[in-house]
Amino acid sequence: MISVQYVVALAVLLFMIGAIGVLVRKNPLIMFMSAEMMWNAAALAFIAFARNYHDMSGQVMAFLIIGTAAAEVGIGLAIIVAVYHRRHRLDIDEVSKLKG
Amino acid sequence: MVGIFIIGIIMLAAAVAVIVVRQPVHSALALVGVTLGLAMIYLILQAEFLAVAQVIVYAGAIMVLFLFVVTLLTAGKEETETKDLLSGQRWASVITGLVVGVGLAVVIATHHPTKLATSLSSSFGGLHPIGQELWGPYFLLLAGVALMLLTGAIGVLVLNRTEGTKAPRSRPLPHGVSVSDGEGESRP
Amino acid sequence: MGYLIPEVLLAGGALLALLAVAMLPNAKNLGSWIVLLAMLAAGVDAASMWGVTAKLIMSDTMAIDKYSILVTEFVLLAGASSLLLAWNADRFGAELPPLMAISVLGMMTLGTAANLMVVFVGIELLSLPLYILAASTRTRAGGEAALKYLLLGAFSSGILLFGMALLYGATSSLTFVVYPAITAANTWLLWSGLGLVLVGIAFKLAIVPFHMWVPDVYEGSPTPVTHLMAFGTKVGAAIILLRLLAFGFYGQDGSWGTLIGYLAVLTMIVGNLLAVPQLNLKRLLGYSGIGHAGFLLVGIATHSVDGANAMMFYLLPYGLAAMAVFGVLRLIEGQGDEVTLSDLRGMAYRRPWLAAVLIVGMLSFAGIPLTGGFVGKFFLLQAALFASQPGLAVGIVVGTLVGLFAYLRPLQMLFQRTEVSAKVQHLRWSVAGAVVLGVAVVGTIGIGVYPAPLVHIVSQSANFYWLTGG
Amino acid sequence: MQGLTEILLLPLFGAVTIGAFKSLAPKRYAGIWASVLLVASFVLAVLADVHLAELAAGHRVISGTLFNWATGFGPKIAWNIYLDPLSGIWLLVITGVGALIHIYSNGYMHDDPDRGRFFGYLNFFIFSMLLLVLAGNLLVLLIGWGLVGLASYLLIGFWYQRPSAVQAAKKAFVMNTIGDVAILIGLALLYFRFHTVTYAGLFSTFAHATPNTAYFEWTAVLLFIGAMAKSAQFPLNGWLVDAMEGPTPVSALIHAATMVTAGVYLMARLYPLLRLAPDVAYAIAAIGAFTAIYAASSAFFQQDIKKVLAYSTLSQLGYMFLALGVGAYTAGVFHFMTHAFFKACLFLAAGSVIHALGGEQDLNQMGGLYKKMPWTTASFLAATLAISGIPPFAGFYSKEAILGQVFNSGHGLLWIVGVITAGMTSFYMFRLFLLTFFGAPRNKKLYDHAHEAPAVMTVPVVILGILAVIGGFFGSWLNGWLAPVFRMYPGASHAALEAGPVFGTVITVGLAVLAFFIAYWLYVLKRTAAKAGISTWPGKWMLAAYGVDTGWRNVAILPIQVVGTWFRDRIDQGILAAVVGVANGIWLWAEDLRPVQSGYVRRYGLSIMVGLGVILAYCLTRV
Repeated sequence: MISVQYVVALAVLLFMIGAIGVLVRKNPLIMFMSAEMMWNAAALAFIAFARNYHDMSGQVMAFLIIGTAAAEVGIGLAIIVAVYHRRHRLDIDEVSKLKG
Repeated sequence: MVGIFIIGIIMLAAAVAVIVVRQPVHSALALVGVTLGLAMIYLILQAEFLAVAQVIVYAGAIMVLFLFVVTLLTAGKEETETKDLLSGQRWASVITGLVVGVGLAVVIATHHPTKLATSLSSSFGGLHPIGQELWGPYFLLLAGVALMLLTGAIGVLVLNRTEGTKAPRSRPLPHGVSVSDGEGESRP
Repeated sequence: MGYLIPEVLLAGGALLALLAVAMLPNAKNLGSWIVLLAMLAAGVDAASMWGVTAKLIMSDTMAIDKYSILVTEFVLLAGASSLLLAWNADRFGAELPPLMAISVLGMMTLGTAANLMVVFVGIELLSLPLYILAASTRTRAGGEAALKYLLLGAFSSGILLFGMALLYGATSSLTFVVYPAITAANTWLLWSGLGLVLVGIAFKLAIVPFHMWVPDVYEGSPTPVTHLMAFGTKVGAAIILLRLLAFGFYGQDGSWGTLIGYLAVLTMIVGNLLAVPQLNLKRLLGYSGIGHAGFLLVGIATHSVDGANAMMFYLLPYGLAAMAVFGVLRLIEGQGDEVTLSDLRGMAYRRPWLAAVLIVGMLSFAGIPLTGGFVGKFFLLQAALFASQPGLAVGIVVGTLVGLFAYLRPLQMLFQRTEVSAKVQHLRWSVAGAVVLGVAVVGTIGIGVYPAPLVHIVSQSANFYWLTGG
Repeated sequence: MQGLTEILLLPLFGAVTIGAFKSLAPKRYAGIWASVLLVASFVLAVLADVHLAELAAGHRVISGTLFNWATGFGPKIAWNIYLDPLSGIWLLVITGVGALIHIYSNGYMHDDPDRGRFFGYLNFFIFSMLLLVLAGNLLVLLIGWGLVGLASYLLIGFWYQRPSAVQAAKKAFVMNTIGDVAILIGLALLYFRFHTVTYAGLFSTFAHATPNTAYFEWTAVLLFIGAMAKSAQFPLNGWLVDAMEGPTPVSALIHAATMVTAGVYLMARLYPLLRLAPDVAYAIAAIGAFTAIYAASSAFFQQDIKKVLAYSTLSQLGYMFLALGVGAYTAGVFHFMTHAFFKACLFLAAGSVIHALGGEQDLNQMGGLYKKMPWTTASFLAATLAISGIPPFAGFYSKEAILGQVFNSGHGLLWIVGVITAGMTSFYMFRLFLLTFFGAPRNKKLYDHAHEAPAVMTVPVVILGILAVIGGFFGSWLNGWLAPVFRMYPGASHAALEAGPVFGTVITVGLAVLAFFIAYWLYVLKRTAAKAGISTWPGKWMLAAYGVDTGWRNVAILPIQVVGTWFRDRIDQGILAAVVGVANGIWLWAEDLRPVQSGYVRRYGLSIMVGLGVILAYCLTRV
């Protein structure tokens, strides 16, 4: 029997790394990848709990996460490319004209 | 059990690599590693269908998209991150992230989930049961995801459509002169 | 399935509009007409269901009750008004109507959600089109707004998802309406999960300190899209927060009531305070939206039927005032995107009717009597005090007073006689804009003078706890 | 509801139609239409009061509900309409005096190109004021209260081309807003404690309440602050004098006869609350008395005909509050009524003078006008005698009723202040009267062009003059009329009119007459200029010229004058400065906070993360 705790702890660490990645990296692409890691961590936790409760809905949720992530990545990369075409720099801190 | 530990350690190393390596390409490759590791853990957790989906959708489609964009945007450039101008951002982020992570880890560690007496059916996580769920009670959610994917497709069209009168430019101009509407900021 | 006809109609409208736009690229407003008609049909159909008895459908993932029907009507109003504000404007792109329809569909889904999966899908359906729409004019500011919204949105969705996973782990179920029956045990897992979910929703609702994206994104996005964010997103996020807390966790208000109360007070004061020095009208409205989110939270924080009613009630006057102000903004901005306060100069004399609309909207935001905003704030205050939470009441009063400064400054500009700004001189009325403004003004003053009908409707619909018997 | 709805809605209808057809119909119709509507409203008001009188004494209340405002969650709140003898008096005065002033305005505003707007505002004001007095609960009252403030703001700034008018309108708005907020908080305190805002509901609760608790004191203080702002009681008095920037009929209607007495109405209406807060009641009396003497002293050296009248209004309002504070409710209402007559008459007559002199308001340019304007002079004289408290004119009775009761209730100090003020009133009013109408013309050119006002202006002035003469005889009738209102509540023994001691009357009247002679001697016999004494240290010239008066003046007037001026300059400015300061403080604070919104996505993300940490910590500690 696999203890769900270890898997969820793994998910927590992945989530944490992802969150830190969003905050420390300046490249929007890498920030976006880090956010994807957070989503993946959630999916992992869902699957772990689904395994624990013998309940399919957690797996369905993980599936929804994967599908949604695909759509989100499509849009997100399109936005990043569009912004890049205007600036030619992949530095999120330069995208800070709106403020105050 | 041991498998999860090993895969987990490798996966975490890959995850750390995603956020520390300098080159976006390397990050993307490390993320591929993370998703593959996840797929293996899914397999161990008897989520076979999701493991397959993870490989196909994440490691396949999504990561290829990422890699493509990364290479498109940073081709021929040494993408080095300049000094972080936001004072204390790194420290604060790492510390808050660690605090939250440790907090959640403590929560998990102290939680003792109820263990079900019944044994898991052998078909759990297979194609059949998840298909039953997705096309049964959760059909509308599946439709919602389909709509989102459609939205994504529209989004790519809308966002990177070239303006009618202006010729598309395949390559950035040296001084970053505006591409579409003359609002671009000139950067040396 | 019959209960989901409004959703189906709207989704069908979106697909049809998309097809029409692709097939007949030269037919002006065709997509807008299709989506508008679909919205009207959905609204009529939803209204015809008013007598429904509350029930769970789709294996307990969705709840159909008067609450969900009322939310459907609210978000359809938001969607239709946004659509009308974008009428005839080519620069937003032909894909705007279907994208708006999909976003509104997400908000409607949130209204019916009884399950965390539905919450997630609803929030993403709501957000994804908005990411695109924010950048749809392909301006520099639009791109920046979209990028900020996207990155922070993905970040907060990650938090939301992880919270949901923890809740799932703590309760073994994703159907949150049955939580009261399961969660006798107050475990850390449950509460940390709830905390993460709260953060995710608070981000969408623009609660301090998760609000920072709002002014930037509002400022950069095209005005009709900003309006949809201000009205629709707020409705969606607020009602799902209320449903989640008041259905799933109604027994444990001691734990979340105070927290929401603190957030409410903080949000009301910070939002209104930061609105004071703004010069860009849209940015000012962004901060104002933050402040109003704080007011909405008060209704949830009181954790009473009165409070739920008051929050539900508040959404409509807020949305109507937003319609008035964004409508005027849309007319003034013409082909540009930025409207500063000085662009309002002399409007009271040059465009008295338009100025009157703006005044009505702003006064309603500020909560001046005889406008809907006053009535809404009054009920919130009443709910706070009847629930013996004077701190919230003080927060409302302070927030309102600070807000006065913010809202009266633009009005002061209207009466500047010295010169009339070029934008005011050259603005052109549009029929669609006039419709929005007319509805907004009549609604705002109507609710302010005679709120009894809306009170009646709301008191029937935000009548929670129908599941507590089971 | 005996036509109450119609009374209320006719002026609103007028305002709406005038507003809608302003540019279509010829301009003179606006005034006629507004006046006709108001006269109709007045007739209906009389009928309603007659109906009220026919009811049994204990049941003189007509109440009804226009519509339910909100039922569903929380207590039921409705637009209640409520007419009892107290609001009946106000109803009559508002519509009656209002109608006269409307008619008068047809002449006064004859040449103004914007008079459509003027009459629209005026009708809107009447509607708001009627809403205020006909309200059956405090919420509707507050709405009317806010709307009269708005109307007042619009009318003070009516001539928006004048920067001073705009400034005055702003000042009035700010000070009134202070009051509105206070009243709102007071209302909230009442509502959230007793879950009702109707008079009937509140009073029945008050009947069983324990007096003198902090709750009632605070509520009464807050409501009184609202009343102070609206009725320009010290220290919130600054706006009223500046409000004279508005057209003169506006000053007569809003800033003398009706709106500024809204505070009196509120306090009289809420007398059961004052009974529960005796300390506040005493404070009201003291502030009223102080305002009376302070304003009277301020009026002494004014150069502007309207400003003298403005200060006198302040002073008379002070009397009314003095009466309410000592529990002489009927006397206070009585004085309100007579004051409405004579002060409206004074303002309208002053308006005729200003009109005749082509807009000149400076006393130094007037004089000798009685030959040219006999009707106006006669009316002004009647009203002056009335305000000075010379028997048998109206003001004598009402002022005697107040002072008598102040004396009877044992407030010796307040009584002395009141008596002295009566003498001062007589002095400055006769100074005004004599400077305007008697003596040699000071500006020959203006004098030559002066003429009696047209009949449309003179007739209302004369009617009001007659009322100022006979108004005092209504006292005993009023006593009986108001008895059911104020006897509803046990312990209101002093509510009815009472006679004071004879020596009090003798002193008061004696002082008034003496003041008249002084004024006559100064301004007619000695032909002192109006501006005498203002350029130098005030009183220097008096010291040299009239040794007898010097001591008295030095002891009594000068300190008050000095203090009064000081207060007028400092406190007034101080309040404005405080409001501006708070605004600026908020602004600066907000400006300081702006950099937090740095524009960097990663900062925003960090903010989310920190918030998450805090919420997580909170959630974990709550388990």
